Amino acid sequence: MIEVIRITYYIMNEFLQIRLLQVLPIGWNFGWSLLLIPLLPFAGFLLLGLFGRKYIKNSAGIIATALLLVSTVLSIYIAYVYFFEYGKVMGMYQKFVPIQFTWLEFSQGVSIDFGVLIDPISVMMLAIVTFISLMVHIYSLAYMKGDERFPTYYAFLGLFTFSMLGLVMASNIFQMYIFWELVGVSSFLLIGYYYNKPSAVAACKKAFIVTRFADLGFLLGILILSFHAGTLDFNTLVQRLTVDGSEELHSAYTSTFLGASALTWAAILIFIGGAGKSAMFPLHVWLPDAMEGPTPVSALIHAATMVVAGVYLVARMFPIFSMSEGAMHFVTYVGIFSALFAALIACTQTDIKRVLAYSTMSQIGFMMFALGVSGSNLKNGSLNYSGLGAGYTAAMFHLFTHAIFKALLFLGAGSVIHFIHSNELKDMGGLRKYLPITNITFLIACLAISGVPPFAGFFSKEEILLAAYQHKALIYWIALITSGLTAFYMFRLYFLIFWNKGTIVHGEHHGEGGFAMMLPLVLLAVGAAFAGFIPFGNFVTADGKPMEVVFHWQFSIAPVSIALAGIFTAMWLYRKQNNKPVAIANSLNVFYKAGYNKFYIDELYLFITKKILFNLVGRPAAWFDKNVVDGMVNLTGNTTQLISEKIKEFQSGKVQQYAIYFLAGVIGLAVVFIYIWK
Amino acid sequence: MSGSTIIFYMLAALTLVSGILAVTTRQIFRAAIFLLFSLIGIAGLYFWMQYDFVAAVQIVVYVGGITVLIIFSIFLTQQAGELLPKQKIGRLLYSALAAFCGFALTMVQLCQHTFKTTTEQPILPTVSNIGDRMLSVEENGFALPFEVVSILLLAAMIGCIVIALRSKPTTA
Amino acid sequence: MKNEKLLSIIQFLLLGNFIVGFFFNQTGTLFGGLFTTNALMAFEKSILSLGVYLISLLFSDWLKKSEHMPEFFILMLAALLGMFFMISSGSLLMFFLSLELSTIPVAAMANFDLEKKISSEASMKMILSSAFSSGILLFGISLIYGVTGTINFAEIPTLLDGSPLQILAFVFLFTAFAFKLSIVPFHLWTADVYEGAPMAVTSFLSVISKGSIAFILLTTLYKVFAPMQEIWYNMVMLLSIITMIVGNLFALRQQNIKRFLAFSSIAQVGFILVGLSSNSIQGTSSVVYFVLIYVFSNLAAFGVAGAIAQQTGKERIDDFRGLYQHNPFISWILALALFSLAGIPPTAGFFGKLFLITAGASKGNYLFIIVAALNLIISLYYYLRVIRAVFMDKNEHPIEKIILNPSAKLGMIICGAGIVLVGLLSCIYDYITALTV
Amino acid sequence: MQPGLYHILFISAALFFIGVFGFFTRRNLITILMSVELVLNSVNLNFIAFNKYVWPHKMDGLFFSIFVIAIAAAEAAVAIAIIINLYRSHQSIDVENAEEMKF
Repeated sequence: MIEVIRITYYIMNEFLQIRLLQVLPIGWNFGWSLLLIPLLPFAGFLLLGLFGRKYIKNSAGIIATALLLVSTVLSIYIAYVYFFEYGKVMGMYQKFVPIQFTWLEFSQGVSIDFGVLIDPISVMMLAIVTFISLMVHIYSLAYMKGDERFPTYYAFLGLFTFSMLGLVMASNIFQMYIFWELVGVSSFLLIGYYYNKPSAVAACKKAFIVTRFADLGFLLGILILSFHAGTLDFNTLVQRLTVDGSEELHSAYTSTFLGASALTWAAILIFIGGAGKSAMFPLHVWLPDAMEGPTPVSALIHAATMVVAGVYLVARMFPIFSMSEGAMHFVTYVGIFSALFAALIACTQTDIKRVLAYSTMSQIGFMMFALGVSGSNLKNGSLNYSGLGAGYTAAMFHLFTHAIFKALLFLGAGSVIHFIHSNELKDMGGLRKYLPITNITFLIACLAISGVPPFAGFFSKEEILLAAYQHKALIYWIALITSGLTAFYMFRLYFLIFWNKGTIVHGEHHGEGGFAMMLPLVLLAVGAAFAGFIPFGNFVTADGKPMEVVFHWQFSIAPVSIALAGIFTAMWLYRKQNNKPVAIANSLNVFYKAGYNKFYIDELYLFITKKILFNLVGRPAAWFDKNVVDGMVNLTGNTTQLISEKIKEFQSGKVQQYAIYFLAGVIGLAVVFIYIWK
Repeated sequence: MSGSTIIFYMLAALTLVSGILAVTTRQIFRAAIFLLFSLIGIAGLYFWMQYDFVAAVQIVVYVGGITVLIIFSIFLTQQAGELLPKQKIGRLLYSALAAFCGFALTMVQLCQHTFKTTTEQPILPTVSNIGDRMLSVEENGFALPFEVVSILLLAAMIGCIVIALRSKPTTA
Repeated sequence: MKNEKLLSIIQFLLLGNFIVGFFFNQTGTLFGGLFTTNALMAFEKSILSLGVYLISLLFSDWLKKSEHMPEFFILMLAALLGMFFMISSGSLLMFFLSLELSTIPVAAMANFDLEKKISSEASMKMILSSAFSSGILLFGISLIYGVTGTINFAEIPTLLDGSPLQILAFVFLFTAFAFKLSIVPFHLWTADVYEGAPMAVTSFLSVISKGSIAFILLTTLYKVFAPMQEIWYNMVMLLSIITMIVGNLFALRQQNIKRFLAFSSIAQVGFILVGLSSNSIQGTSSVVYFVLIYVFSNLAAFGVAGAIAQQTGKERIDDFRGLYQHNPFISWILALALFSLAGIPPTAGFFGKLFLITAGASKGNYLFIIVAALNLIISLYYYLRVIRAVFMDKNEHPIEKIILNPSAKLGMIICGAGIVLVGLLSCIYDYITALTV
Repeated sequence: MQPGLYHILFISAALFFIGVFGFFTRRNLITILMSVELVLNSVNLNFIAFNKYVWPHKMDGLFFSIFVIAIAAAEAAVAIAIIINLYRSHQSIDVENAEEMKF
C-alpha cells in the first residue's frame, strides 16, 4: 500500500509537477493524510455514483459512512497535531501550506493554485465539517432507509462534503471560488433530492440562482483584488494588502469608485458572495425554501457547513476586511439586521424546519456582526490589527458551537418528523412520552442556543455580546434583544413539540428510529453541553497569538436573565394547551374577570407578546420577507418573461424585415461612433 | 462640355434610372430588362474609364449569364402578364427612409473625405497585365484567390444540382 | 449498404485530418502574403476539424439515410476549406472569398432536407441574408480600399488613422462578422435558419462556422484594426451587452430545442465578445479556449437533440420531459452539455467563461463585467428549465429508449469527456497561451 | 466639369441603396435577387473607380471586382436553385408565403 502511495507521489511529482512542500516537521504522512480528508468522500461519491445503483445498493450507506469516518479521524488527528504539537511556533499559530501545485498561470505571479492551507480556522473547520457530516451520514442510515435512491443520496452527500472540505482548505482565493461554486452545485443536487416534489424543484432552482447571483459579487471582488494585489494566493494577498505603505495597498486605497476605495469595494463584493451563501438579508430568500430537502441534509447544509461558508470567507479575508472601515461597517450592519429580522420572523413560523431555518439565519447574523465589530484599524491610525480581534474569536467560537447545537436541532427535528410524518407544529404536541431521547437532546440544544449557562451557546454568545458592547451600544442592545427572542422562539418550538396538547399517534408506534438515529443525537448533545468549556481564545485568534478571554460574570447577568425571560414567556404561553386567550374571551362575566387579579397582567402580557410582538413586528416582518424580498426575486423572473414576450415581434419571420433591422443597425452604429461616442 | 462628359452623364442616367425602374416596376419581365440595362450601363462606365477587360467580363457574366439565368427562372415560376403583388405602404416608407438615411450618411462621409492621390506610375489594365497577375504566385499575384473561387464555383454547382434535382415533388 | 461503408471511410479520413493538423504548425506566408499560417492558426484549424469529425459521428444516423451524403460532405468540406483559408487569409480579398466559400455551400446544405418546406425556407433566408450582408461587407471593403489603397492585412494598420470615413468603412466591414456570428441586431436570421435546416447543418452553422469567425475576428480586430482600438472596443462592448441580453430574453421563451439552442448560442457569442474586447494575449487564448469548449458542449447538445429528433421526430422541450426515465445516458450527456453552456463548475464551460470574464475584466471596465455576469445568471433560468424537464418533470408518455448507433455514441462520449477534461486539464489552456505568445 | 471620382462614387452609392431599397420592398424572391445583383454591381463600380482615380499604380481594386463578379454568379446560381426548390414546395415565390418560422 505504502509503495503504491510512494509511486503515485513520484508520478505526481515528476509528471504533473506537483510541488509538495515539506514545511511541516512531521514527514510526508501528514501531507498525504491532509489530502485524504477531502479525497475520501470524493472517492465515495465516485464509487456510489458509478456503481451504487447496480452493485452496492444496500451497503452504500455503510461504505460512505466508513470512508467519512476515516476522514473524520484524520481531521481530528490533524487538529490535535496542529493545536497541541506542531502548530504553535514561538507562541503563535502559524499558517502552513504543506501542499500546493499551480494549476494555471494567468500571468506573472497571478496563478490559480490548488493547495492546502493549514491555520487555526481551517483546522477547526475541517474537524467540525467532517464531524457533523459523519453524524449526518450515520443518522441517514436509518432516516433514509428504504429510499429508492439511497446510493445516490450518499453519493451527493460525499460530493458535498468533498467540495466543502476543498473550500475550507483552499490556499488560493480562486481555488476557494471554484469549490465555492461546487458547493453550490452539490447543495443544488441535495436540496432537489426529492425531485418529484414540485416545491423541492422550485426551491433548489431558487437556491441555485440566488446564490449564483451572490457569487457574482465574489468573483468581481476577486478580480478587483487580484488586479490590485497581483496575486490570488491567500497568504501573499494578506501580506501585500496589509503592510503599511506597500505599493499594492496604496493602489487599492487610491483608486476609487463612487467614493469608496477599490479595497472597500472588493471587500464588500466578497462579502456579498459570502452573504449569499450565508443567507444574509436580502439574499436569504433561498434558505427557508431550501428546507424542502431531506432533513439530515438540512442539518448538514443549513447548520454546519454551507451557510457558514460566508462567515468563513470573511474570517479568511479578515485582515483585508479590517483594512477598510466601510466594509467592516457594512458587515456589521447587515449582520445585526439579519439577526434581528430573522429572529422576529422565526417567532411566527409554524413549520418546524422553517423556524430552524430563520434561527440559523439569525445566528449567522450574530457571527457576521461579531466579525464586523472586531475593529477597524484605521480608527487607531495604525495598520496593525492584532489585539482587536475579540469579535473574530467570538465569531469563530460561535460558529463552532452553533454547528453542533444546530445540527442537533435539525436532527432532532428530523426525528420528530420521522415519527409524526409532518412538518407542521399543529400536528405535534406531547411527544416527550414517545420520544424521550429526542426530547432531552432537543432541550439541551435549545438551552445551548438560548445561551443558558453552562451550555455551549452561552460562552460563545457571551463573547459576541462582549465584543459588541465594547464596540457600540446600539449593536449591543439589538443583539441582546435578539438573543431574548432566540430563547423565546426556540422554547416556543420546544414546548409546542414536546408539551402542549397531547397528540394522537396514528398507526403503529415505531419508536424513535433506532440506534443509528439516536447515536448522533446523543453525541451532539454531549457536544452542545460541553463544547463551551473549550478555551477558544487559546487556539483561534485573528493574529495567531493566544488571547486571554476575560470572563466577567457581572456582564452575563443581563443576557442570561433576558434569555430566561424569553424561556419563561414561552413556557407560560405554550407549555400547556393555550386556553388563556380563549378562556378570557369566553368568560363574559366582567366581575368575575375583575376579581381574577392575574387577569390584567395576563392581558398586558398577551398584549405585548401576541399583539405587539407578533402582529405588529413579527407578522409584518414575515410578510415583508415573503412578499417584498421574495417577491423581488420572482418579479425579476416575471419581468424577463414579460419583456421577452413583448419583443418577440422583432423575430417576425420576414427576411426583408430582418434586412431592414440589419441596415438600421449599421447606420445606427456608424452614427453613434462617428458623431456621438468618439 | 466634351463628348466624354456627355457620354458619362448618359451612362449614369441609364444606370440609375433603369436601376430604379428595375426595383419598382410591377411587371417582372420589365424588371429583368431594366436590370439588364442597368448592368449594361455599368459596363459602359467601365468602358468609359478604359477598363475594357472588366467591362467585357461584366457583359459576358452578367448580361450573358446571370440575367439569362434570372429570365429563365422567371419563366419557370411566373405566369405571363401577371403583375407583381403590391407591397404595404408602411414597409415602402420605412425602406425608403432607411435607404435614404444610409445613402445620405455615406455620401456625406465620402464628400468630407479627401482621397489621397499617388504620383506613382500607373499600371495599365491591359489583358496581358491582368493575365500575368492572375496566375502569379508572387507578391501582388492572384493565383490563390483564383483557386479559391474555382472551388467555390464547383461547390456551388454541386449544391445547385443536389437541390434542383430533387427526385419527386411532394405536397401540392 | 453503400452509404455506411463510405461514411466509415469518411469518418476515418476526417479523424486523420484532425490528427495531421498537429504535425504541421510552422509559421510562414505563401502566395506573396495572401496566405499566412502559424501554430495558433494550425491549432484553431484543428479545433474546426475536430468539430467536423464529431459532426460526422454524431449525425451518422441521419447521414446514412440521406440520399446525398457524398454531396453533403463535399459541401461541408468545401466550407471547412473556406474557413481554413479565412483563418489564414492575409488580405481582404482572401478573407472575402473564403467567407463566401464558407457560406454559400452551407446555405445549399441547409436545403438538404429536400422534402421539408421549412428546410427550403431556411435555406432561402440564409442565402438572401448572407447576400445582403456580403453586399454591405463589400461596400465596406471598397471604402477601406479607397482610403488606404491596399487590401493587405499587413499594410492596412499602418494606413489607418480613425477618420470618420474609416469608421464608416469599419462598421460596414464589422457587420459581416456580426452577421455570421449572430450578434444582435444582425442575428435575426439565426433562429429561423437553425430551426429549418437539418440538425447536422444547424450544428455546423452554430459551432464550426461561428468558431471560425471568432478566430478571424481576433486577427482582424487585434492586428488589422489595431489603430482603431478604442472605437472597436466600445463597439464590441455595446454589441456584447445587447447580444447577451437579447439572446437570453429570447431563449427564455423558446419551445423548439433548435431555436432554444440558437438563442442560447447568441448569448454565448455575446460572452465571447467579452473576452475578445480585452485586446490582449489573454483575450486571444480565452476566446480560443472557449471555442474549443463550445465545440464540445454545443455539439453534445445538438447531438442528443438530433438523435431524439431523428428517431421520434420530437423537437419540443416539453417532449423532453421525463427523458431520463428510459434514456439515462443521453440525459446525462445533455445535462453535461447544458451545465457547460451555463457555466456551472466543474464542467469546462465554467472555466471557459471564467477566463473570458477575467480577460474582459483586465480592461478595468467593471460595469461591463457586471452586466455580463448578470446575464450569466439569467441564462441559468432557461438551462435549468431544460435540465428540469429532462430529469424532474413527470410525463405520461416519456420518450422511449433511443437506440444510438455506435458512432453516435462514440461522438457523445468524446464530447462528454471533452466537457469534463478540457476544464480540469490546465495544460490545454497553457498550451493555447503558449501558442498565442 | 469633367466627371471624376466623386461622380462615380455618387452613382455607385445611389445604385447601392437603390438595390437595398429593392431588397427591402420586393415581394417576389427573384426580384429580391435582382436587387442583390444591383448592390454587388455598385460595389464593383466603387472598386474600379478607386483603382482608376486614387490608386492606379496597383490593380487590387480591379481584381477585387473581377472576383466579386464570380462570387455574384455563384451566389445567384445557388439562390436560384433554392428559390426554384421553394417554388416546388410552396407553389409560390412570394416571400410572404415563406414565413412559417418565426418568434
